[in-house]
Amino acid sequence: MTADLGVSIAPDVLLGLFEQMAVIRGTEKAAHDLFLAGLVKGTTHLAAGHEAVAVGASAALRPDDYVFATYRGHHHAMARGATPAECLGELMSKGTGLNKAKGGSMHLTKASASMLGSYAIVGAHLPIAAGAAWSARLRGTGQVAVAFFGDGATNIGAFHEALNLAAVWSLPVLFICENNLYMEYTPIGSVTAVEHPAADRAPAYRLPSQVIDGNDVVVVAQTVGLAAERARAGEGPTVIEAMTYRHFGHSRTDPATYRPDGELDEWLTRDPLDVARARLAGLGVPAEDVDAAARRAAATVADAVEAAKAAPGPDPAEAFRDVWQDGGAAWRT
Amino acid sequence: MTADLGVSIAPDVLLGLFEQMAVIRGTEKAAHDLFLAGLVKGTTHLAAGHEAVAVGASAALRPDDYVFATYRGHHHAMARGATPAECLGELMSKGTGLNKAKGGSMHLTKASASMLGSYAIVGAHLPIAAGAAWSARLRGTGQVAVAFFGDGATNIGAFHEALNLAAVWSLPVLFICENNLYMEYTPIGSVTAVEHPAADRAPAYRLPSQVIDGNDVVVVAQTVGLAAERARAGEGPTVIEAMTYRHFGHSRTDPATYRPDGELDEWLTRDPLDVARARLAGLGVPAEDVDAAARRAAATVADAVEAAKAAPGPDPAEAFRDVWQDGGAAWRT
Amino acid sequence: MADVITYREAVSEGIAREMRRDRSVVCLGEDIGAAGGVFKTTAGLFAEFGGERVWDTPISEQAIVGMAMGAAMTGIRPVAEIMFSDFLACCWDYLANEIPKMRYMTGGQVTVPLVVRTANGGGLGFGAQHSQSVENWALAVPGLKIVAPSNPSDVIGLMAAAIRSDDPVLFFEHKGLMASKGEAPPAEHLVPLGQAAVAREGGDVTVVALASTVPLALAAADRLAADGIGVEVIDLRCLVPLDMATVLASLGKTSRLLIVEENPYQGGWGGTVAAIVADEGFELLDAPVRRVASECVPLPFADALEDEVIPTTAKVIAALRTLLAY
Amino acid sequence: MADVITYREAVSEGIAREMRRDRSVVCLGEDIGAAGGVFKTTAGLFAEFGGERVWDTPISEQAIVGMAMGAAMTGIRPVAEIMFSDFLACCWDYLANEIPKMRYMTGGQVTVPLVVRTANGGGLGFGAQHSQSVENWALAVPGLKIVAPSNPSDVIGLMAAAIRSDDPVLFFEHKGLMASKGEAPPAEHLVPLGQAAVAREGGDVTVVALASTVPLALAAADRLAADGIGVEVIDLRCLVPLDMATVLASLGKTSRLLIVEENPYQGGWGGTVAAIVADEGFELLDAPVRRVASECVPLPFADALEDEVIPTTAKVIAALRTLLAY
Ligand SMILES: Cc1ncc(C[n+]2csc(CCOP(=O)(O)OP(=O)(O)O)c2C)c(N)n1
Ligand SMILES: Cc1ncc(C[n+]2csc(CCOP(=O)(O)OP(=O)(O)O)c2C)c(N)n1
Ligand SMILES: [Mg+2]
Ligand SMILES: [Mg+2]
Repeated sequence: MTADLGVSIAPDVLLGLFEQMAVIRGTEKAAHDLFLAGLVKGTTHLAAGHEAVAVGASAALRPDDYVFATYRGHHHAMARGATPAECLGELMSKGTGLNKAKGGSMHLTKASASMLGSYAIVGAHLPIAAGAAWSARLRGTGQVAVAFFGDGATNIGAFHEALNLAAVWSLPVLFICENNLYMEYTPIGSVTAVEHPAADRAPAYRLPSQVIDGNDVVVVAQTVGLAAERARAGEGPTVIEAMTYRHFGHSRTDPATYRPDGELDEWLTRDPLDVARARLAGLGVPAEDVDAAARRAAATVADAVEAAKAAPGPDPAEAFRDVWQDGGAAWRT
Repeated sequence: MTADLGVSIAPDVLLGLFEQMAVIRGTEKAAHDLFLAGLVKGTTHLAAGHEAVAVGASAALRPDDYVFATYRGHHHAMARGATPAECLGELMSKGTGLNKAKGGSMHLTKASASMLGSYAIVGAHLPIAAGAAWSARLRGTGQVAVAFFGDGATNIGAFHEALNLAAVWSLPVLFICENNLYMEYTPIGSVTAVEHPAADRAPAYRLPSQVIDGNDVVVVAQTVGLAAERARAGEGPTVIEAMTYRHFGHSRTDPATYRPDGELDEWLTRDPLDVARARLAGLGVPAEDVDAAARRAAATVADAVEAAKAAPGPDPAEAFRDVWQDGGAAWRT
Repeated sequence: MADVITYREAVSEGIAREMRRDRSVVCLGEDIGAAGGVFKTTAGLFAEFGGERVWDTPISEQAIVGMAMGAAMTGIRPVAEIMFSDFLACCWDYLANEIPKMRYMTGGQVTVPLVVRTANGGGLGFGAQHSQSVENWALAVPGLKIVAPSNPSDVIGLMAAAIRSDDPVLFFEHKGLMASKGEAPPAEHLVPLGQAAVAREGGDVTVVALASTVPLALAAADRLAADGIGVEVIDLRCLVPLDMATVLASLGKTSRLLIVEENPYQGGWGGTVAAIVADEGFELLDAPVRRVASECVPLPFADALEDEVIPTTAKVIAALRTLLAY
Repeated sequence: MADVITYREAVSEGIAREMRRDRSVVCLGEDIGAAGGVFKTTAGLFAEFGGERVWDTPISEQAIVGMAMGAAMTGIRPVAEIMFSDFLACCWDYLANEIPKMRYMTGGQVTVPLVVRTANGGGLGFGAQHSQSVENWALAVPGLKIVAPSNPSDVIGLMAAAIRSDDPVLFFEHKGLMASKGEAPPAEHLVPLGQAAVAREGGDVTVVALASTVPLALAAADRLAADGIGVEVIDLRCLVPLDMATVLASLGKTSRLLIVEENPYQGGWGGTVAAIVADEGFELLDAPVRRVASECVPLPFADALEDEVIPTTAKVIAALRTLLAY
């Protein structure tokens, strides 16, 4: 893994990133509790443990850069500006939900912040992200598109097609793998012959790649920043494989018994929040400032939970809106 | 490219391979002429120029090894034992056709010779071939499966999924790319960032690979023989990229004007039949023996053309046979 | 085995019975091994049959179904799982272009005896990409047999028929029915493909249903029975072969037809059934042919919205009352 | 431009007109550039608009349609070519799960204004994997507009409407019609999506047709006109939006309906049309609803066999005579 890349991040900026991560962590815990309380239906895939990837990457991007995430995408939505209340509202099937309660946990989208969706079919968004990058190039906007995806997505056909075409057309797109060692209940190592399922495939497309510590928000921000610069300069895509770990099971029904004893504990010693705390201490930020940020984050989440609980359910007529651009759903005369 | 691998081929065996290639070449030329005469309908993709890949590989396989080819598959069908008359019958929509005139040029299949089909959707047969290899392993038969495919197939998702799974399960399957530099009318180099679209991807699956002279039947036979041995020994798949060239356009409607001047001529100097002739001469086989083989081949083809012309059309009832295993096509009561 | 089992348990039981009978039956899919599958429909198989008969795959739907096809062509009877039926779209080439055409295109040289099983349908709040009823995609493709059982006994009986079939079968397991219970059928229970069941007899109106809509139809029939109305409920069980003889026979008795299907109205299987009835059953009809289907929108996430979109017992009852009042 | 153009030429002319109007219209696909496409339906575009507007792709159907989607979400109006419609199966996830659901799932945040064009249909001896009529796959998926023109003028007018549409459109170009000729429409010719055409008026029987079956229906109508029978031929032009108003209005006049479709009977669009008629048009009908569709088999290669399977003018005439004799 790459260590510090020598791009410095100011202490107050880092403190902000810490707070963002704390908000995400708190929201994920809240979602978990609301699930157990029966207030969140369907399924959710919590990103607790993955916060540094989303927050670090977002910090390195322009506000108009496009982000595409997976069904495990709460962290990306929030890192790009979706509020915890909007996200929890969506999960709780409220009319105030980010997607008007029509998408759910797996499809969080905040188009106004260039967060162009969470995709529930593994790997499908990689070509879509490449398309957004192609569009940016056609329009000459200097935007970059970023696709976040899991280690398991590296074995599906769309991955291959997207990386090849993005490479050949030298598109401004970053492929960022959140390698958390598992697909649903099966370790990635048992279904992939190379050690790094994303990074070790990059040479097949003549793409550069890096394996990084995905729990260190600074390392993520630095790496993504440099790759985005490359992309904007017309030098094409980069594959980044960020090593990380999910604290919960795959989805709400998964107790994650397939993990070897001690593995979670070991990763918890490298919790992205703790890594950031240590970095802040190293930069001389007083512990009380960090605690204050953590308290602000907790308050934000608590407010969001109350707001989402208090919000009304969706208007039933919403079921028949927005199939088409005219706002309706008519398919025949 | 690899040169001679030191596995020797006896002169009489090589003369047999030469004759097989000559039969294929003659049949392809006949198919071309019959097309121009309006006796072959639909479309055909001629393999003239690719003969050494099919014939060399087949020579190195067991009769019960499985072969899977593409829509450009006449050479593979014939190399595995389909007769020119059966093939031309199929192309000419005759009841005697290899597939009873229900498949056509793009689907030649001779299951009794373990030639399990020609597939018209690019890349689709790679997972199918891997499945046959998996089956061989499950049944403990020691069979190997071989998928032949074009350079253009290396950018489709099924390629990626097949190579990964075959590698992880260490299946007895060979992936043999016939790299003829072009897809339909577009050079492979313009849509692939690596030089060798098949071989340069093998490391992404931790698979061994070789780039070989696909116009030299001896090199092909030697390479495939060693890879098949490896596969049978449980050591898994090999990727072989055989460089070759098609003498005709992509399909019957293609005049191939996109080729740079002189390219075809240059490749014609390495015509697989001439390369084999030179090898035979080197082994001391008299030119008249080679000429005799060529004449036998020409006679075989001429007879096949006559037989196919004379054969009856398909029984109209055949349209309603063999959707299901009971021989029928009933889908409702 | 218990006298009563769930639909979910019936799936693994049905597969296990065939795996015991026939060593050539082999399973593959994502997380189906020690984990027992995301829906626990393969629970126990790995423990009983081991890793050479139950294979965990990467997330590679094309490889899963493509490999199943190659294995089926060469002496194995694969049972491939595609986790959610929506993901059939990721390997549609195999189901639309390769598997169903192989036997025909080769003039009968090659058969493809495989089963692709998948969790189908909505009602669980999984959103638009994990809730579809996609039997209709398959119905448009000649060469596939299509099975969609409504109860545990049929799951086992149809699974036996599907795995023994020399033709390719798509087997739709409905997510909304997984927890439902029913009688455990005896050993060797086999339900032939293409025979509809008359799930309830009645003389006033015929309801044709499939999988999840069978319990809806039965509940509606119960309600109308209180008003003295006899509703005959036909459980199609299969879309191909399609048992129109049973439907037309029932219509001969009732002269009124309601079709209840979970998929959207546009392009739904109810159209094929209605078209046959409007042709061959035209003289039997005393009233318009009606369909209760899902609305023609993607499935929304919120359950309140999902209820607006998919068939419910209330919608079936309302449609029946209108039809009977005609 | 010539007064008469072929259907094939109309495709590239239709695209070119929109590319001239709107710089955000960009084409991508296999061999569509300098080569002008396998069917020559993009001939001239590369020469006129250059490589930044007309892009040759690798053989990567998922990347083609997936990238078109991403571009459409961000300010481009892509026109993606999938060479043969059968290959839509290779990127079906995008057409079934992603593109049609995006706007709805995001609560209206994102639109996907793209066109996926493809060569559809049989009759040319291309065999089972290059000859299908696959509009029905799309019909089962709410959220896609479906266009299938029958003549050059409609190709241009509907192409304009499709490219200008803010909703995703699947545009089926029929291989069997490529060489057919028709009047070249004036500049700015636009045919709104969802309006069927009455291709021929008649008072005795209504024939509903689409794309390749329109000329079959017209030929049959000609033949029956000689016997004094008036056949009204409706060219649907689109499957979504589906213009049932025109169909039901015609039926009000004729009371008899024949549907002619090239796809297999099972799961075909004719079932949806027939079901609506058997419901809403029930009282208009004086005779059973009939369909002439392809047989439920894969398409065979030999032309003699293909003729057994797909609709022909003779089959349409025979069906009309039976229906009129009812
Ligand atoms: C095409 C497809 N196949 C299967 C699934 C079911 N599925 C959802 S998440 C998942 C595991 C994905 O693992 P990974 O990519 O590593 O992401 P992670 O969940 O670890 O973040 C699977 C198999 C799916 N959604 N899409
Ligand atoms: C999935 C798919 N996309 C496109 C096509 C159309 N097509 C047929 S052959 C061909 C070119 C294939 O090139 P290559 O793999 O190099 O094989 P070659 O024809 O050179 O032998 C294309 C694009 C197809 N048959 N299948
Ligand atoms: Mg993972
Ligand atoms: Mg090639």
